[in-house]
This record gives sequence, structure tokens and C-alpha cells, in this order.
Amino acid sequence: MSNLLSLTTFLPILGVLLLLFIPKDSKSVLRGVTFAVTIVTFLVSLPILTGFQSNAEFQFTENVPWIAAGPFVMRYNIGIDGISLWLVILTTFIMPLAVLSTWTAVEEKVKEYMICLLLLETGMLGAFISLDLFLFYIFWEVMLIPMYFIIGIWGGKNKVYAAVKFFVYTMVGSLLMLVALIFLYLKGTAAGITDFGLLHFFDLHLDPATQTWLFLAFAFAFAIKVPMFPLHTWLPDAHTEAPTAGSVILAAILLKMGTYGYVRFAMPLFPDAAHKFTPLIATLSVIGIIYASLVAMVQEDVKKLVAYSSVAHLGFVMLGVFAFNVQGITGGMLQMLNHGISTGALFLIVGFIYERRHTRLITDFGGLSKQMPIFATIFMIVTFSSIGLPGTNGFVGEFLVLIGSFESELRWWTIIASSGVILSAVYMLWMFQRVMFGELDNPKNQVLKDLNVREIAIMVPLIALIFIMGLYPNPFIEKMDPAIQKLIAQTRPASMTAQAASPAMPPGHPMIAPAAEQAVPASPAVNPNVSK
Amino acid sequence: MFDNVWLIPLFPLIGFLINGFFGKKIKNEAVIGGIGTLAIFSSFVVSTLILIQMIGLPPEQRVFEKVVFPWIHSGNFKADMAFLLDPLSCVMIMVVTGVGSLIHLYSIGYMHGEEGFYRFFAYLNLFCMSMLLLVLGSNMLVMFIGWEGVGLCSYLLIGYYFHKKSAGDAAKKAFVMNRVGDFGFLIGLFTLYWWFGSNHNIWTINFMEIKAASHLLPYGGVVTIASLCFFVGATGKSAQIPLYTWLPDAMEGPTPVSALIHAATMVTAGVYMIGRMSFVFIKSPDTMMVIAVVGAATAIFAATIGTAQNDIKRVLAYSTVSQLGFMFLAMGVGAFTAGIFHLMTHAFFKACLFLGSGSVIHSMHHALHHIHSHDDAQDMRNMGGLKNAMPITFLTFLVSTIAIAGIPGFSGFFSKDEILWQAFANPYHGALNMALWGIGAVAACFTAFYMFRLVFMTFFGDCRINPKAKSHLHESPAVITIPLIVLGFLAVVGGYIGLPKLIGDLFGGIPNYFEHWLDPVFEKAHEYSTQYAHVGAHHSHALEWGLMGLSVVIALVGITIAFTMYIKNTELPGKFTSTFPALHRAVYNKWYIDELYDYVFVNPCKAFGGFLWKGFDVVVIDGIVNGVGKVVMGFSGVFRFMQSGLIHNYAFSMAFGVVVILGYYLFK
Amino acid sequence: MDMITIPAVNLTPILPEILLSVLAMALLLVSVLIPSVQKSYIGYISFIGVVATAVLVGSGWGANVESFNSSIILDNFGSFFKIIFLVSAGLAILISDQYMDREGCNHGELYPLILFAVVGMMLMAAGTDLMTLFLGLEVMSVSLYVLAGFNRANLKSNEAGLKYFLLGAFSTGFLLYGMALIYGATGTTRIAKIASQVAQMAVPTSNMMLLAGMLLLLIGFAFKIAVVPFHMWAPDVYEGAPTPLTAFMSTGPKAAAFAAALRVLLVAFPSLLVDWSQLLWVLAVLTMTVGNITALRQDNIKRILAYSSIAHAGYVLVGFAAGNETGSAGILFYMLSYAFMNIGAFAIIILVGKKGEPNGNVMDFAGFGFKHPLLAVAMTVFLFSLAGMPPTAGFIGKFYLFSGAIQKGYIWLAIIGVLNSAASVYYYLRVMVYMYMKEPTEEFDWLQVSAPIALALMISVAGSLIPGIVPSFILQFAQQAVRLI
Amino acid sequence: METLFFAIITLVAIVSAILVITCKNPINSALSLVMTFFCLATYYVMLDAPFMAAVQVMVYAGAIMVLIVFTIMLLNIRVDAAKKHSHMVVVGLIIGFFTLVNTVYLVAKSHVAQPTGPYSGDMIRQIGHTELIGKEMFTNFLLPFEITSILLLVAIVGAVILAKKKI
Amino acid sequence: MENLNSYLVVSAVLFSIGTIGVLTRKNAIVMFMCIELMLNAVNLTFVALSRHLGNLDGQVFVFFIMTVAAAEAAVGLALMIAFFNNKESIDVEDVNLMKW
Repeated sequence: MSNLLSLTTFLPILGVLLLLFIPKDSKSVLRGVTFAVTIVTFLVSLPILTGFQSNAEFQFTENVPWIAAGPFVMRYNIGIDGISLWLVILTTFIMPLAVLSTWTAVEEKVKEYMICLLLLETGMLGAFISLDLFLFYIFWEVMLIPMYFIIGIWGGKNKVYAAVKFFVYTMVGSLLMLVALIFLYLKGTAAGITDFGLLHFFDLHLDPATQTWLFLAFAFAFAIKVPMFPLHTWLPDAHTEAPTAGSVILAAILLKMGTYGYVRFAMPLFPDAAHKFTPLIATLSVIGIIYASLVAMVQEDVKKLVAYSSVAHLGFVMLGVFAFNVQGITGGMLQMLNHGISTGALFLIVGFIYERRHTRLITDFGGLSKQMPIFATIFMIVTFSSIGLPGTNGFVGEFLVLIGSFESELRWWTIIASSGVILSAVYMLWMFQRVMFGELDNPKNQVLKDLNVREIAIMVPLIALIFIMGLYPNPFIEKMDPAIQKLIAQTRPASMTAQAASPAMPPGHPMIAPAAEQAVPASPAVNPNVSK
Repeated sequence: MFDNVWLIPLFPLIGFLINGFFGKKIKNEAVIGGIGTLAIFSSFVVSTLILIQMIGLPPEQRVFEKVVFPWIHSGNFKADMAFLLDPLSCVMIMVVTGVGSLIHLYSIGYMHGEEGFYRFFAYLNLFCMSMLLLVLGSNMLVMFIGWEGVGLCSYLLIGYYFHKKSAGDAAKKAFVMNRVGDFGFLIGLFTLYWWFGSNHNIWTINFMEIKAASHLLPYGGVVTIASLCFFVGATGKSAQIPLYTWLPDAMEGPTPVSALIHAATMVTAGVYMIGRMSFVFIKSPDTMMVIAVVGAATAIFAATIGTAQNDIKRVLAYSTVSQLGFMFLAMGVGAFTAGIFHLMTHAFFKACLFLGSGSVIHSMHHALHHIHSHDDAQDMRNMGGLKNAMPITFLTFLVSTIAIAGIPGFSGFFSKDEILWQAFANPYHGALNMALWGIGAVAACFTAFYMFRLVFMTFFGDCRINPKAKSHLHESPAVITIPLIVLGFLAVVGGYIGLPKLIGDLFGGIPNYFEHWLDPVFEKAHEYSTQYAHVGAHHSHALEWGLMGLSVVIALVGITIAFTMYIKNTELPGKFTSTFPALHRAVYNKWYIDELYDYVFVNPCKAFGGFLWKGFDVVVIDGIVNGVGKVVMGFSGVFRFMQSGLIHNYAFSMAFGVVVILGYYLFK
Repeated sequence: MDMITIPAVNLTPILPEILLSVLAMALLLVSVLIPSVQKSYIGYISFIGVVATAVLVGSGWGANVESFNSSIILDNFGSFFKIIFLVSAGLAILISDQYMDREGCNHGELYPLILFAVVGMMLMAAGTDLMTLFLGLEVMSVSLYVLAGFNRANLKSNEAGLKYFLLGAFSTGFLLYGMALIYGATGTTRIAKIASQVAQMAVPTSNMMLLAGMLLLLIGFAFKIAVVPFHMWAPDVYEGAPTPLTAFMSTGPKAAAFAAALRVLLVAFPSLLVDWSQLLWVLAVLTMTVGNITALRQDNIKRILAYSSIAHAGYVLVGFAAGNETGSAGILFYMLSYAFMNIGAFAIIILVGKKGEPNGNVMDFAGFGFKHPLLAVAMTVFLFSLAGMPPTAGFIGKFYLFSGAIQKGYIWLAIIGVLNSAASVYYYLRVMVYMYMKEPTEEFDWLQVSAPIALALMISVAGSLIPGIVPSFILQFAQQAVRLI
Repeated sequence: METLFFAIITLVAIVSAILVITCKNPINSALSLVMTFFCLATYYVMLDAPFMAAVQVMVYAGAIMVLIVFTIMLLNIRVDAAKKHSHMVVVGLIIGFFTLVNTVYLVAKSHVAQPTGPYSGDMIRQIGHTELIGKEMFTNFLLPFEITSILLLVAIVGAVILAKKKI
Repeated sequence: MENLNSYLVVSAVLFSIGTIGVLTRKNAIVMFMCIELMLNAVNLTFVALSRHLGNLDGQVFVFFIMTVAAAEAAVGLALMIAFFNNKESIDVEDVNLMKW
């Protein structure tokens, strides 16, 4: 079936149309229908997974003319490769769980809520599958709208501030990106490019100066979305105010837009600039990791803590991605998926207790594991996956990221980043201990009910994935590997292609930063006589 | 049989899954405990079979690698779920499964009636699985799974009484400290991997492959960095200075846990790891020295603290730390075999000691519980004269104590003496050797002292326990005593497989089986060591005999002091403390190391985090973000005010615009 | 002495104007002679007339006929703009009836005046002679003065009219002086001739008279467009004028002024492009920034939209400053979609407003979103389109405007532009915040939505969404339109 | 001779113009404005545009000013000397000054186009100004002429709508 | 006839005076008169130029300007009357209901 992707992407829209005809009072029906729609979307997306040949080509492509006026030609040009494949699947996979999680959490304005969720899904899927820069931008912006309403309407007490902050923050970035986009296109037309098709622009060799500016614009937009260190402050607010499903989607998928943007656009389009700015971005990521961990450590609000933890996790992703080698990028991609699963699960868990106690302050809890053993078990598993315990998904990604960036020229950064491994254990376990361990002294907690079937049903798939991806990640890696190899070839700047020709050498290795050379006095690059 | 090596970790896993998922339903303790014990015991059987088969093979063929399934393949990085069988791992699996089975059995009795009985056995099995992964892993990553897995289990088991805050804290402390070690481990791994790859295009983390390529490694340099990182990992796991403080706290866990994890198996992982990668460590003399020094320091340091503790388990805990110090000393002086040997014997007698203390605590607890007394069941000051009440416990405990004190004929003697001798005679550290040996000897003396102090305070003398409770004291049930007996037996005879050559010759050339057994593992290490060790520094038998005798004397001295202080005239300790109050307080409070760490690391971290959040995140960053908004809003106010509503102002602004524009273009 | 023989003229180029004028006069007579007639009917008839005219204009697409010895022309450029005027007039007419009834000033003369204003705009868009432009502008302005003050019982309306009139007349002075200077420098008032004259000049920039004339002319139009610093009348007039007419004024006349300015500058002064484009660069920045920033602090929704329309003029100037095909096409497209979204927004305001205080306050929208979901969704669409969010017409429009600037090399102008629209998002969101995220302060009484307004809303929603999703056809028309001049 | 005449007229024109903006009483301003108009009419005569002069007198001085004066009377605006001038006198003067500088400077610097048209002074006098204007208006500028009709209609309707006591 | 520039200068002066008047006078009617003054200045320019150029376009333009002036006068005064009816004043500083 050729237009499977379009079907997957726009099924939710059909769902919206369906919802419009359902009276707003019959809430259960609304929920049911929405859930069904998301499930169907997921099922429809499965053939994509199964039918995906693990090669570097874009697959399930569709390419039909859309806009053509003046110098601009936009096409409805979509397709996926190993990189976007998993993100698409992740999206379709998370959505049903998110819907399920709102079953009792959202009681008023259910209809509108569900509509927003479905619109959001379309937006996100669209952004992942777009191969036309303009189309991508459209979806990228469209996503904002439902998310804005989800936070702003169904959020907590400070919702308006959070929602507007989220919206404007992202807007600033993406509009600058728009300028860069237009500029890039006009540059391209000068070089004979005929439409916004992403693939044309890979062969376009821009001069470094231009690359620098364009990269900065793109990087800025994506950095806000990721979010990277100095631009992250919208995230905690958005997360804490958003309703559970909102946070889950925000963490699991929306943030990936940023990192995905780097992998898909910023790096391959402007390789020289990307390499030029690698130290900067690596530094920011590392700062982000340490900084966010330290801040997370002292949070009093569970949700805020998790929010900061995702800043740290995405710092790892960025570090890996900017290692420019197979392990690094693979690790980054896996880490995206892992973060989607683990942090998504964490937000669901926070949602569960919030629904019961209507507070998220750590101090209000304590000793819950006595009262809710199942919850405790699940919580613990997720916690450890987020810490990155070997055997859980978190480890694989984190490890590959670190080893990848270590063998690239980012050695020092890696060493600092690795200490984040300790900090993550500190803040997660401390939080877990204060919430789950200790005396069950608070009378309000003594009557808490353990998870019900629905909630367990939500968590089980996530838990399963945590272990599957932790113990047998190869299938995931194999599907994305060719695409990543290709990406590395594309991101290899002209300056390096000569040296990096030999496949054995990891890309980026030949240009060891001087710092790195001191890192290993024994390296023959420096004093060959030692090792012989 | 080798091909079925994967069964070894599998059984405990199955046990874990059964107990973990259905334990709650099963309820019946016998069944649960049975499943747990059976699981580990069956892997013990498998291990034994493997051992037998391996003994049948010629030494050079005693290496076998089994790939179960590919795990992470990314680019030139390749890590399989694969197991490695060689003499070293055989020893380890035997210890783990053997001691493990006994402790499982013991736990059935000890944990009787505890809530979450099933949870305990599930965790225990899980631990065994991780530990077996650790020792069987054929590449660093599988080892790392086990490495962190045991950390996890110790977290779970220390925090077993999670409603006790102290338990939770201890658990967290243990895990985090281990994490610090793991950090080192990872960096070491990265360094090796990257160095081999980028310099020799060998992208591997597989032990055997690294061993094969280890001749490429330089002496010192990158190896020092890598091996030091690995050593940091070891210190974390094996509670060496500076990362040892978690182990005493870990005594919050149930006693069998202390016996299994914090005495016999997990804490020795660091030693094992160094042995496993001896061919890397040996290439860096500096690292070897660091290891030796740290080991010796830990040995003496922990021993001193051990002398002043009153909690029976804490004494044992510090003794464990100190014994681990001995093992590291051995590793550091290149006596890998001795280290591993001590590891094994220590596993026997220390496990026995812990279980013995457990049995004491168990009955004490029951007795006190019976009379609703809230005295601490673990405080030796509440004990005394228990030898009549619980004879079996007493005997086994005594035997093990003698073993650890290093009285000839008992296992501890052979291993510890070997270490001391190597510390003295090793060809690596030159002048340092004397110091190493001296410290070791003093530590041994202390060991003898505080162990016997323990025995005397617990089993001898007049009973300081509440008389009402006294009548309720009685020997523990068979499930508890049988393991004690077995381990006690091993504590005695365990040493004879590794008779020092000296003594062996005495009895008509009984070879040091253990050494020969491990030779293939460490031959590479010794080969490299000849590169820089000053060979030919040969020592006469007389000297060796002399030192052996000396160490015995030292042990006896320690015992005598203990005897005089705690049997002959029992007011001496009081006098002592009153004469050196500061010293005593310092020692009693473990030299205030925990406080130091809190002061230096923990609190600053929290404070800094707090600052970053409240100070930087909120004030600076958000300040800037919202500040921009405020500024814009300010302008908005200004512009708004300009919109005065007066036609004149409007006309003015128009005319002004005209004038400026015209003026600019006319006069430019 | 011999008689003057009036030459035979080709009337086709001015057929739409004629049609509208005749219709307007007829309606005047009707409303005067038959006072009993329902005023709404006059509205309906004039709407039909507008539609008919639109058809007429459309039928003339592609032609390129000069007439009245080249004092007016029928070309795609003009026709496109005429469509814009008709759209804004038609929508304005649709939303007027209910409001005027409510305010009790539903005089029949309203609709003819709107139509006359449209005639004036059309003349501005089609005129190729400075006199035609000037008179067209005056016809438009005079009608607008009247319309602004139409609700004569209402003091605000009076003030609006008076302010608009005095300042408008003032600006006319400059406009005329500019025309005089141009006339002096080139000796003619025919744009084509001016062009040829300018073309002959060696260094036209050194000719102060020409340059100053052009600048003053530009300033004259800038006033109508409400470009900073000639914008100050706009917020007050927009606030004071009856809401439907505000909607009309903020769309049609702007477009007309742009049409005239574009034609003059692009046809007559291409050789001065450097100068006027650099001037427009500055004006664009000022206009966007002042408009947006001032809007942030407004509570009166009409003023918000007033300032926002100033800002939008700024965006359009960005495309204007580019002075290239992309930018100009962007202007055409944008003015059209702007007519839809802006008038749509005003329609909602009319519905929310009550008698007496006809111009609502943002707070009045509290809880609107869930009381009247459909209206709220419509409003949301308009606001997002104004904010330039995809997939709305507003986005595509901005895209082309900024693209023009970038193509010209005005990267910074484009960047300032996007930063401005980011800032503008804030106050559009603010309205939505009240609609959806605040609880209603007082109970909403049931809004009665008259059929015309409903129709207007549907048209506006369609007009602000469809061009956003499939903009090609409109864009291509716009391209053709600007290619011809 | 002519120069002198021109000078006098100019003097009168400017003085009366200044009076327009300085007189307290609107009526006086109106009358001085009429004076200015007459001066302009004289200029037109001097520029061989007698018809324009006539129209100037009739339309401006005759129609518009009468209308204005009529309105002033109608609203019988009281003059209060206290706040005759807006608070912006100074600013106004400055701006006005700059406008003056600009305009005068530009007039001085500007080069006017060379004479193109056929209408020399003698020709006008010979044929007659009115006829020539008429020709122009009804041939070249027919459309604008027609537009004025609409303009006036709009103005009438508007005036009625706004000012009529009762519609 | 006098040379062109002198006429242009005179008109420039008148124009400026008109501007000043608009900016300084508070009485709406007087303001309007000043605007008329500006327009007349423009007229003078036109006539002078057309005389100099020898084509009558300028004079025709003047004719239209006068028409426009008349139309504006009608509408403008009507507006003032309407305003006066409500506010009993014609002082532009009383036109300040809408601001900010």
C-alpha cells in the first residue's frame, strides 16, 4: 500500500471529524472513540515497521505537487528512513497510552481535549515524515497549537503563563528558522534546485559563512525545542502545568522534534558549520546534563524533577549525535526512544499519584510501597530504566552515546558527561526513596488504592519495551543503522572527506582536538615510540 | 557441559521470576524458600559438573567462550551476551553458587515470618543471577550488567526493611557509591576500547581478545589511566578507601544478605575484576602500587575502626573491609593467586561468621521479643556467655574466628600468610615492600584482636543480657545450623587446596593446587611483570619461615590482648577509653569519615543544586526571558502614552515625519 | 470659435465603477423616496451589486486596456485589487446591518457611501494619471470621513470622523504638494509619461524636485496606510468608528493606498528604487515594531486590532520595500487574505459587543470559547491567521512578503519582521487565553447571529483557511497581476 | 514695475497668511484668509491664467469662505484669549520653520522640466484661457472631471447625513 | 512675468505658514482654514509650473483641487457641527475621548 504514511498521519484527523458528531456529554463514548482511533493508527503504522527494508533509502515515499508560485515550489513529499521510522512508531505507540491515561484524569471539556490530542498526533507524525522543508515547517508549527490549548485549558494553576511561554518561546525559534529556510531555498534555486525537497539540499555545497548563519538559525530553533541548556526554562513550567497526557506527549515525542531536527536537517544540511559548532553544542549539552541533574536533585515537585531529568537525558542525546560517528548517533537515536518510553512512563506514574492525592510535592508522600506494591514495582523499574541500569533500555542508549562521543574528539566532554550517570542515580533514587520508602505516616496516604487494571494496562507495554530494548536492542539498531551510516557520510565536511576515507577510522577521529591528545599521552599520534 | 554454561545464571533467573510474580500468591514459605534454594542449588550442580569437566582438560585448553545471543552491535562496536569459562570464573561460580545455596537455605530459617518473604528470595535469586553474569561475562559489558545488577540487588536487599529510614538511606548510599565506582569502570572501558581501536584498529571489549592483544599495550601511560579508572570501579564495589563507607551502613539489610553480598560475593567483585584483567593492570607499575597502598591502608584503617564497634554486625562489616584490603594488597603486589585464594577462604569463614552472628541475633531477638524488651539485639554489650545457650553456633563461630585470625592449620592462615609474604617478597615495589608488609602485619594483629574481642564479648564472660530473656535463649533450628557447620568445616579445610609451597614440601611435595589451577589465567600477567620487576631478588626459605612465624606470633598477641581486656580484667576497656577519650571517640565514630563526606561532597552538591535552581534558573535565565518581556511591555507603555489622543500631537508627528524624511533626502 | 468635441471613449475599463456608482445612486434614491423600505434590503441589494461587480471584474481578467487617453487602465493589477476592495466592502455590508440596527443608526445612505468609497478605491487602483489617483483618493476619503462619523449620536464616532477628517485633509496637502513637484519635474501627470521622462533623466536621484515629489506622494499614501509616523489617527479612528466600518476601513482603503503607491513607484520611479526601498525599509521596521509593541498593552479589543492592523501594514511594507515580484505578489495575496481574517475578527467583536458599549473589551471574551464553540473556533482561526500561524492564509502571505525581502537581500528586515510577528503572537494569544482559559465573569446572554453575519463569518473562515492550505491559484493570479505593471 | 507689483502682492499675501494663524477671532482669520485668496487670484492673473483667477475668487473666496464664516456664525464660537494657541506653539513653529527650509531649499535646488507644452503666453491671450482650459478638461481630463461629480455627490450626501437635524 | 522660482518660493512660504497654523491653532475651523491655505499654496505652485511648462495640465489640476476643497469643506464642517452638537465645543483639545 503506497500511501500508508499519509493514511497513518491523517487517520487522527478523520477521528476528529468523527468526534465532531458525538455529543459532548457522552464522555465515555468520546474517550472510547479516541482510544480506538489511536489504536487503529498504531495498527496501521505497524505494516510500515514490518515492511521497512533496512537500507539507507527513504521508503513509503509520496511526492505530489502542492504549491507552485513565484520562485517557490512546495510538494507534498513524505517518506521515512531508519531514523524517522522509530520516531513515527514511537508516536503511534505512545498516543493510545496517553489517551488511556486521561480516562479519569480529564472530566470537563473531554471532547475538545480529545480533538486536541488527535490533532497533535497528526502534527507530530507529519513533522517526522516530511521530506519537504516547507511541509516540515508547516507541521512543526501546527503542532504548537493543540499543545498550547492542552496546556492552557486543562493545565494547573499557572497554566496560562506556562502555555504562553511555551508558545512564544518556540515561535521565536521557529520563525528565525523560517527565515533561514527561505534563504536556504533561494540559495538553492541559484544552484538549480527546483523545489523544497529536502534531498536536493544535501548535495548543495554552501560556503562556510552561509552555512554558519543558517546552521545557527536552525540550531537555535531546535535547541529551544530540545531543550538545550540556556533555553530550557519553558520546559519545567510546561511540564508541571500540563495535564498528564500533555506531559507524556511533550516529553515522549515533542522534545524529540528538536533532536530529530538536528539529525535530519541541521547536521546534514550544513556539515561544516555543524562540525565548527560541535564544541559549543557539546559544551552546552554537558552543562545541561550536570546542571539539570543538580537542579533536579533539589526539586520538591516530582513532576518538575522529572522535567529537569529529561533536560539531562536530552543532553546525552545531543552529545551522542554530535559525536558524528555510528555509536554516538545510534546511541542518540536509541536514547530518544528510551527517553520517550522511560520519561513518558515516569510522567504517567506521577499522573497516577497526582490523580489520587492531587499533590505532587515529594514531602506529601513516603512509604507508599507498603500501600501500593504493584505501583512500587513499576515505579522502581521505570526509575532504574531512567537511571540507565544495564539490562534496561536506558543503559544501551546512554552507553552507546558515551562510547561514541568518547571515541570522537569529544573525549573530555564525555568524561564530564559520564559523571551525570552518578547524579542521575542520586536524584532519582533520592526522590524514589522519599516517595516510596520510609514510614507511611501521612493518613491521606494510608488509604491510597493500588493501580487499577487500566493503569496497569497502560504501564505493561512500556515496561515490556524497557526490557526488550535493554536486552535485545539489535533489531532497533539494525533498522536504523544504514540510515545513520548515510547520515555520517553526509555530515562529513569537505575538509575531512580526504582523511576520513578509511572506514576503520571513526569519522571525526582524524581531527583530535589538542585537548584530546593530552588525554592519552600514549596515543601514537603524539609519541609513537611508547606503544611499540 | 560447557555449552550449557548459560544454565547457571538461568536457574536463579527462573527462581526470581517465579517468586517475583507468584510468590505473593504462593504464601507458603517452605515452597518459596524451596524454589529459591533449588534454583541456586541447581546452578551449583551445573557449576560442579563444569568444574569437573574442566579439571579433566589440559591447562591450556581450559578456556571456553559461549555466545548466547548478540546484544549490542553498532558500527565497529560489538558486545554479545557471551559467557567465559576459565579456571578463574570456575572458582568464582563455585564460591557464588556454593555459598549462595547455603545462605539461601539458611535464610529459610532466618527470614521465617518476615513479611515479604517471597520478595526476599526473589531478590536473592536475582542477586545470584547478576553475580553469576558478573563472573561469567566474557566481555566488559556483560560484566558491567552483573556489576550494576549486583549493585541493584544490594540496593533492594539493604532497603529490604524500606519502612526504616536508615535502611533506605543505606541502600541509596550503597547504590550511589557504587555508581561512583561504575563511573570509573566506564571511563576505563572507554579508554581501553578507544585506544585499541584508534591505534591498532582493534575495536573490542572482549577479555580474551584484549588479552590476546595486550602485548600492544604500553607500560604506563594510557594503561595507567585506564587501569586506575578500573580500580576506582573496584574500590566502589569492594568498599576500599575512599569509597568504603557504604558497606558498614549496608548492615541495615537482613543478616543473610550481609553474609552473601557484603562478605562472600559481591564485595569481592572488585578483586575478581582486577584478576580478570591482570594482564592490563600489571602493565602499569604505578597502578599496581596504588592498589597495594590502598589495599594496605584500607586493611589497617578498617581494622582500627573494627576494634571499637559494639554492633556485632558492624564489627564484622569493618573486618570485611579490612580483609578486602588484604586482597587488594595481594593484587597490588602481583600475587593474584593469593588474592583470589584469600577471596575464597574469606568467603567461607566470613560467611560463616555472619551467619553465626545472624543466628545469635536471631535468638537474641526472639528472646528479647518474648519479654517485649527493646534492647538492641545486635549490641554485644547486651550479650555474653552465649556459648552454653547455643553451642553449635559458638563452635562454628569460634572456628571461623581462628581462621580469620590466621592461626596455622586453618584456611585463613594459608591465604593471609601468603599475602603477607608476597607483600614482603614481591619484586615490584622495592623499598615499599617493608611498609606494606608491616602494615599488613599490624592489621592482622588488629584483626585477631577485634575478632576475639567479639567472640569474648558475645560468647564468654557473664551474661549481660536481661535475665528474664535469658531463659528464652536457645540454639537456632537446623536450617540455620547446617549451613553454619558446612561453612565452618570449609573454613577449616578450605585452605589446604592452596598449601604454600614451603609447607607443601614439608609434607612430601604437596603441590599448591590452587596456584597451578590459576596459572593459565595469570601467566600473561607474570610474563609482562618480568619486563620491569627486579627478578633475582631471591629470598631464603629461612626468611620465609621467620616471617610466617612472626605473623603467627602477631596473631597470638592480638588474641592475648583481647583476652586480657575482655576476660581477665574487664574494666581495662573503660580505663582505656577514659585515658584516651578523643582517640576512642574518633575510632568509635569511624574517624568521622561519613561526616567528612557529607561536609565535602553531599551538602555542597545540594546547596549548589539549590542555588542553580532558585538562584540561576529562576532568577537569571527566567529573569532574562521575562525581563525581555518586561522591557517590551515598558516600551508598550511609552508608545501607548505617546498616543495622547490630541490631534495636534498626531499632526505634529506627521509633520515631523515629513520634515525628517525630506530633510534626510534633500541634505544627505 | 469652434466647439469642443468630446472624444469617443472606451467605457469598458470603468464598467465596474459605473455599475457601482449607478447602483449607489439608485439606492440613495430608494432610501430617500421610500423611507418605509427595510434598510436591510438596501444592504442585501448592495451586497448583490458587489457580487455582480466582482463577477464583472473577474470577467475582465487578462485584459490590458487603457482609456480616457490613458488616464485609467484595465489590467490584472487593478482587477486583483478591485476584487480585494469588493471583498472587504461585501463583508462589511454583510456585518453592518445587525450592528447598525443595534446602534439605531441604520440609515439607508450607509450602503451607497460604502459603494462610493469602493468606487474611489477602484479609481485609485486603476488610475494611471495623478489626477485620477488624487480624485479617487478623495472620493474614498470623503466617504470614509462620513462613514467614520456615521453614528452621529455617538460622541466617539464624531471624534473619529473629525480626527480622520482634519488629519486626512492635512495629509492631502502634502500629497498634493508632492504631485505638484512631480508635475514640475516631469511636466506631466500621466504616470506613463512621468516614467518616460524619468527614464530620460541622467541621474534622477539628483533631481531634488522629482525626489521630493515622490517622497511627499509616498507620505500622502503612507497616511492612508497608517505607516508610522503617520499612523496616529488610526487607533482612535478605528476605535471610534462603527465597528463594521472599522473593519472596512482597516482593509479596503489600506489596499487601495498600497495599489496606488505600488503603481506609481513601480511604474514611474523604478530608477529611484534604491531611495524609496531604503525609506520603506525604515518605515516598515518602525511600523511593525510600534504597531505590535503598542498592541501588547491594549485591553480594548478594537484598539488591539487597530494596532495589529498598523503592524500588518508594516509586514506588507516589508514586501513593498523588496520591490520585486515575489514581494509585490505577496502584498496582493496578503491584502486579500487580510481582508478576510480582519473583517472576520471584527464580525465576532460585533457579536460579542452590546448596545451602548459597542466595542468590546478583551475581558468580555472570558469563557466565550466554550459558550459559543463555533464562533470561538472561527475567532481562533482569524487570530491564528493574523498571527501568521500555518496552515492559514496569514502564514502564506507573510511567507511571500518576507521571501521577497530576503530575495532582495534584506535579511535583517525579514528577521525583524519575524521577531515582530513572534511578539504579536502574544496579544493574539491573550484574546484566546480569555476565550478558552478564563472562566466567564458574567453570564453570556444568548447571542443572536443574523444570517448575513453568519454568511460573512463562513466566507471569512473559508477565506482565511483555504488560501492557507491550497494557496497556489491565488498566488498565481497575484503573480500575473504584478507581472503586468 | 511688475516686479514692484509682485513684491507688494507677495507682502500682502504673506502678511494676511500670517494673520490667518495669529488672529484670536476666527472671523478675523477667515477674513485674512479671503485676503490671501485675492492675492493668489492676482498671481493667477499675472500668470496669464485669468480663468483660474476668476474661479479662485468665486469658489474659494465666494463659496468656501462663505460656508466657513457661516459655520463660525452658526456655532458662534466664543473667543477666549486664555487658550487661543495650542500648547504646541513652539514645536509647531520649529516644525513649520523646517518645512519652510526644506521646501525653499528644494525649490532653489530643483531643476524644473523644460517647457514642453504648446501654450505660450501670447497663444493663451490670443485664443482665450477659458476655452483652452475647457478643451483640456473635456478631452484629456474627461474622466477626472466626471469623478468630481461623484465626489460632490458624496460630499452632499455626507453633509446631509452628518449635519441634518433629523433624518 | 516674474521668474518661476519666486512664485515657487512664495508658495513654499505660504505652505509652511499653513502647516504652522495647523500645528498651532486649537480651533478646528481655523485649522481647516490653514489646511485650505496649504492647498492654495499648492495651487499657486501648480499654476506657476503650468505657466512655465506651457501646458495646462497643472491648471486643470488646480481646478479639481478647488472642487475637492469645496467637497472637503462641506463634509468637514458637517462633521464639526455634528461634534459641536454633542460636545458644545469646537476646540480640538476637547477631541480626546479616545487615547492610549
